[in-house]
Amino acid sequence: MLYREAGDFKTSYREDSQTFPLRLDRWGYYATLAVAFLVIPLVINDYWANAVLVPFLVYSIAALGLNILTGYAGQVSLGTGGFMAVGAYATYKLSTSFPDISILIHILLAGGITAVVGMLFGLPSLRIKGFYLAVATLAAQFFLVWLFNKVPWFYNYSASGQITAPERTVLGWFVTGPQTSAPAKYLVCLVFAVGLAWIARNLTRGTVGRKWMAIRDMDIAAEIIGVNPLTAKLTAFAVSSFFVGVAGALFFSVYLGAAEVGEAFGINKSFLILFMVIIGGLGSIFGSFAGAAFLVLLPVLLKNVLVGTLGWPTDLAAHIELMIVGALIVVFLIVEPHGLAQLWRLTKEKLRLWPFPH
Amino acid sequence: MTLRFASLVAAAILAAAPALADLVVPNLSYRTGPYGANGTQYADGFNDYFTLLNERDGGIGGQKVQVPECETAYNTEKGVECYESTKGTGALVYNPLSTGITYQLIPKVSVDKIPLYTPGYGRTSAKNGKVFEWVFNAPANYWDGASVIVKHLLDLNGGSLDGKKIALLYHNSAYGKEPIRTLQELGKKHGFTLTELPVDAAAGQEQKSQWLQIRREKPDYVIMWGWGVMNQAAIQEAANVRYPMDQFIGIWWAGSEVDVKPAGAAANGYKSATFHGVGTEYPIYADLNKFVVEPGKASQGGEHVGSVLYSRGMYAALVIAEAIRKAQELSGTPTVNAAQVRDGFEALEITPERLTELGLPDFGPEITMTCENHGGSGMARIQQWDAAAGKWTLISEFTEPDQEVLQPLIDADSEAFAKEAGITLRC
Amino acid sequence: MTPTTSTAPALTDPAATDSAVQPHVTADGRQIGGVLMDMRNITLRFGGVVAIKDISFDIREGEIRAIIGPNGAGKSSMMNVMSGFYVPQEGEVWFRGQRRPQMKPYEVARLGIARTFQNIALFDGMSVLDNIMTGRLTMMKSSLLEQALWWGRAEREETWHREKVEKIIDFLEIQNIRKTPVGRLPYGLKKRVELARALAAEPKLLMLDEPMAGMNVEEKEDMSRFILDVNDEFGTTIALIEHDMGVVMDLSDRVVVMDYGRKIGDGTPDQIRSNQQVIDAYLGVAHD
Amino acid sequence: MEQFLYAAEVVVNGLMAGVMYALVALGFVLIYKASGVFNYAQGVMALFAALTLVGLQNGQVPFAHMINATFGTHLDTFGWTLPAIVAIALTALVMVGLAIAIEKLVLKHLVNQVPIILFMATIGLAWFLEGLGDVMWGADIKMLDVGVPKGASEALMTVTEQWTGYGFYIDRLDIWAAAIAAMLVAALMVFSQYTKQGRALRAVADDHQAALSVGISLRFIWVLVWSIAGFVALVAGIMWGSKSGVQFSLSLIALKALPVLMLGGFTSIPGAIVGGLIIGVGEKLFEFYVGPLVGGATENWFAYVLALIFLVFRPQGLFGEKIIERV
Repeated sequence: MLYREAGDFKTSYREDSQTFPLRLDRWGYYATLAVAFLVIPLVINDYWANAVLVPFLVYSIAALGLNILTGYAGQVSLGTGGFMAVGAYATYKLSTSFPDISILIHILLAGGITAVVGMLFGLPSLRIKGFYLAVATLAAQFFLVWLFNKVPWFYNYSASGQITAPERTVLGWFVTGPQTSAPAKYLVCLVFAVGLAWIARNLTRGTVGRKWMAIRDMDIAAEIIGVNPLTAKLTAFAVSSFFVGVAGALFFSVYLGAAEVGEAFGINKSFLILFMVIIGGLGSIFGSFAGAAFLVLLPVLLKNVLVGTLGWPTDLAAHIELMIVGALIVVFLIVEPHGLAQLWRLTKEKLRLWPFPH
Repeated sequence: MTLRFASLVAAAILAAAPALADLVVPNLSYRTGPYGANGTQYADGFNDYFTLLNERDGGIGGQKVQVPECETAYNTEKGVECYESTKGTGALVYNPLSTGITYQLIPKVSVDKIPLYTPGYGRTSAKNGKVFEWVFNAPANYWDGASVIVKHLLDLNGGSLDGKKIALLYHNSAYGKEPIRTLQELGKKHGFTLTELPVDAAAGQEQKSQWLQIRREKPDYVIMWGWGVMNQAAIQEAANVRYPMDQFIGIWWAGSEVDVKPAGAAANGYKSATFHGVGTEYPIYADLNKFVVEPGKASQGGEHVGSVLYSRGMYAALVIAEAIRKAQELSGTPTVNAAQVRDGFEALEITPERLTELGLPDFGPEITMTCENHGGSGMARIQQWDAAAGKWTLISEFTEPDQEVLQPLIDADSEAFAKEAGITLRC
Repeated sequence: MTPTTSTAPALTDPAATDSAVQPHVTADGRQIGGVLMDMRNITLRFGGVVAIKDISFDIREGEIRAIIGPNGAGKSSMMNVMSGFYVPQEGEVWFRGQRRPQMKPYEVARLGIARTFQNIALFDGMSVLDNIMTGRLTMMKSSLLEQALWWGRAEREETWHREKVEKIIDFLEIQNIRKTPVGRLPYGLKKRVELARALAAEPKLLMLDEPMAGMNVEEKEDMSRFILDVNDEFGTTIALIEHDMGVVMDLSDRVVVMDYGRKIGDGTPDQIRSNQQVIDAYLGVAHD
Repeated sequence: MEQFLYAAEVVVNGLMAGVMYALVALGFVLIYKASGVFNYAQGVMALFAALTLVGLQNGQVPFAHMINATFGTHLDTFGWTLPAIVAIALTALVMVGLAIAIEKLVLKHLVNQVPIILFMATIGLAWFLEGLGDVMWGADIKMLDVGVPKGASEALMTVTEQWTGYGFYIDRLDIWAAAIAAMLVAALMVFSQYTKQGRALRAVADDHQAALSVGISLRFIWVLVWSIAGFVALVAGIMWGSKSGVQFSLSLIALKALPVLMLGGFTSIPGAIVGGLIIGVGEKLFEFYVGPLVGGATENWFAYVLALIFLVFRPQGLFGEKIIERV
């Protein structure tokens, strides 16, 4: 019995509602954090940072954001790419207009701006539901991308419309721009990811989380027991967009360093993040991370196996990779529609019984 | 179990690194995605030239060249992944064939000290070597292209475009927006008016509104800055609305066989700029056939040999190879590193004689790069599609762009960048 | 009967003093007070279909009031009007001595009206505990920022309301399923959880829409006991819709009988039993 | 007068574009109506069908590139070409095969899942098919020619020139597309009215449970409806492919169909047609008159915003009935 809850008694409601009620889980969590903060920064190199860990963390934040909206509040959105663009362009404008203020504050402000934009595009959710809403959020996606492409003010009138992140430091360390070291990039994203995950956890275990889930599970009943659907849906859009905006800001300023709106924040981004959320598990914070890890790592892994190990031509490998990812998504949905988070939960339940299955 | 999986993942990811070779020139190609059809031909030409050098000459200066290919699908994130996964292998120079990825890599290469070679694409103002130490874009850039096209139109109109209407049909992206400012400036100088018609990148095949507008306003010329399906659709629509093909001119990325063939005979007479020759009538193809195609070593079976984009990929490889050669010469060692290759680029000179020696007489313009000038002469020429023969014919000599207009623009743009990024000018 | 011209909602209810049933104490010692809710001349139409036609009745503080009638009589529609989900075309709803203006359902909930649903409307994705906690949402005051940081009021509130909810859990004897997702529960327990959620709101008026539909005899007995206990211990006023005449007659103090959208009877269970119109309606239905 | 004629020309061309959108939207509606699946793969199915058609027509060896890469062979084509009609028939068969495979491998295992899961499964399917199409037939741009004429219609231009003094431009391909779309809809009507399978289809669309209880096999219906959608995809693929070649971008036409679906409703065939026409005309007019003022390239988002505004005021869509909510 490696994993158990027997003997792990709770003597107050406060203890009972904490994030990891089981001692073993808690330890695992602290150990993971310790490795993430203390060990990885010492061993990370450019490749791991830029190709694996930083995108993983940034996508995790975006997936967390979308999971709040879709997984907790039940509003399907395909506008994530557009909202990430808002975060990215807001950071760009803020950091080039006010270079003396810390970039971290700009990133948070960019999240705030995205939250406002998200609420605006969330308004139709009061009238439009289900797939109609999903398609309606595409209006946000396409319109925002068009706007950032078209209005030169957003890209400081540069010839091509590309935005490039200026170099900024935090406590003397470069966190954006080409001089940024791998550990610095990683740590900035990690701090945001952990902090936002903690906030997401707090929100979803408390009052507003219950309102969201009530709206998700049965909106009419929720309204009758006293949930104002307007504020519930709009807070979901706002909080979700805040997360997505921060993700977009980090995506642009820390991860890529330069971006072009149609390319970096197109419709494919929206689908990708929705996939992360669904494969990871709707309504699960762990799932957001798991889904992001899966979809960031899998293509890299497949590519390296197919091209690096099997020596296939790159185009064939890319096509096969697409087929495998597509097929795996279908298989996943068939095997466990509730995502990786549920799979993990079931594994733990089995472990709890192990080695006595009955 | 999780641990074992993690180590497996780690092992597989690390397996990406190829064995250390003496000269590594990664090919960040794209053979999939929306522009895969274009990227494939370019990548083939790029690969084949290095294969030829390896097979025929035993490499460059006796050192074999390795060309690890990495698929970017024209996607910036994958481009970054490719860059990061190959840069540790001793990569000497990058040529990603994507303006978006180029913008991504410009800051990175200056820190990692690896040259970036972007012939005919990328950031135009990178021509200014005072600011962009690590980026080279000879022989020509977008603004050169725009200017050469306008010069061609001037030639056709006896030296004056006064009162003419020119429409710019462009890919609504960083790439497509590049020439706007230049064309506006040229418009001021030569008195033509410019109508801008953006075409959305994601829905390039639907251009009805743009062509109805062209049909109604009847511009004297239409210049196209397109890529991928947008080109085919535009040429098709032009044929549909009977826009005279010889008044329709594309930049070099809108001037390959794949762009004109779908429209069939109707595409006859369509023009485009180019900065290199086309077709298999150059002496080099004898060697290429003998050493690469016939032994079955051609990239992807060699089905695109001699096409426009193949030629362009080959030309890019040629310039890189010459830069490496120059670097070997300067440093006195055959095993050059990336910084030495940069020096090689900066001292590079490709004379017409040298081109003839390489089996490509009159294939490209003369290239001379210096510390200040990373963009060469900017000379380009015009080619025209002959639908009956199914090939492009060169209809003008290499023409010098209007540097009087371009240079101030380049200086302004690059200096703005230098200020924003805190770069002190060199040279 | 013409609809009353709209008066200021803050007027006191003139009908409160005029009634056959004065405040009194019942035989089993419960306190029945003044009028809590007064439905006046309610008419509700869907397109051309009249669901409720000119119905009036009142509910007094502390009593158990039943609305019965055959299928399609308009009982559920009436409850939807009471909870503000449907807006009647004509008529007025008075609550606690004030005319209730047209309100959104969630505003009605904040007045202290809670309900259960005929086809259980629990939140299937949430645990039993969370479901019941949703009953207290209207009382939660902490701001979004406090909740995000789990700081200040957010945490105190959570613990305080949790204690309240645990009492209800104990009261309804569902301690052992606290953390179970509602979706996995059997029907009877779901009904009980729904009752718990409504009770958690500490409502002035608790409305139960067919609380015993689909239950076996044993479950029905349990539910009846809970309803009586709620009324007895918390003094909650209860309005319930029921199909099963027998249960209703035992439980309620007064009964409204509806048929085809009209009121055909109103009075104590004994009065209803002897009401010829009611007997006809039910017999008619029985032969249908 | 001239202005009016220009506007008329834009409207007519918008209608024609609308037909092309409707053609894609139709496939979505069919599947959604019969099985409640929002099939994102519809666009990729059109691409796949067109690729297969060209491949068969030109006698390409399927998977040639993969086989060559693995075994070092030099396969390319079989050396024959097929007449268009035969190739179309064979492609239709392939699409039926695809429908059967999808039912067997995917849908069967996802019965009773919530809509979003089914939706995501179709996106997975879209990725798979996109990869499969490329691996099977290669990723280069292919010319599709089954004899559909293209280019401006001379006759129309002359006639309108005589009448109004301004020669209208309409692409002959668009006229054909409109005619074929009309025939397709007519054929679907006849099928659903007068055949046993068609009636079963309508029964399922009306009431799932009731249809099942009278012994209609859901699995059969799914195969049937996916086959029909595959055929619609083939038609859409032919029309769009004739226009600008067969290549990756063809799959993106799905994005053009989504606002049509919003407007017309996911379950209404007339909705798809009328919605397509409204979107086509709306976006062309907007791009033509407002586009130049705001910098152009508005078509992408305008369709969505139009549909969104419409839905906010009429959530039930064009042909839907007012929704009465119940508890």
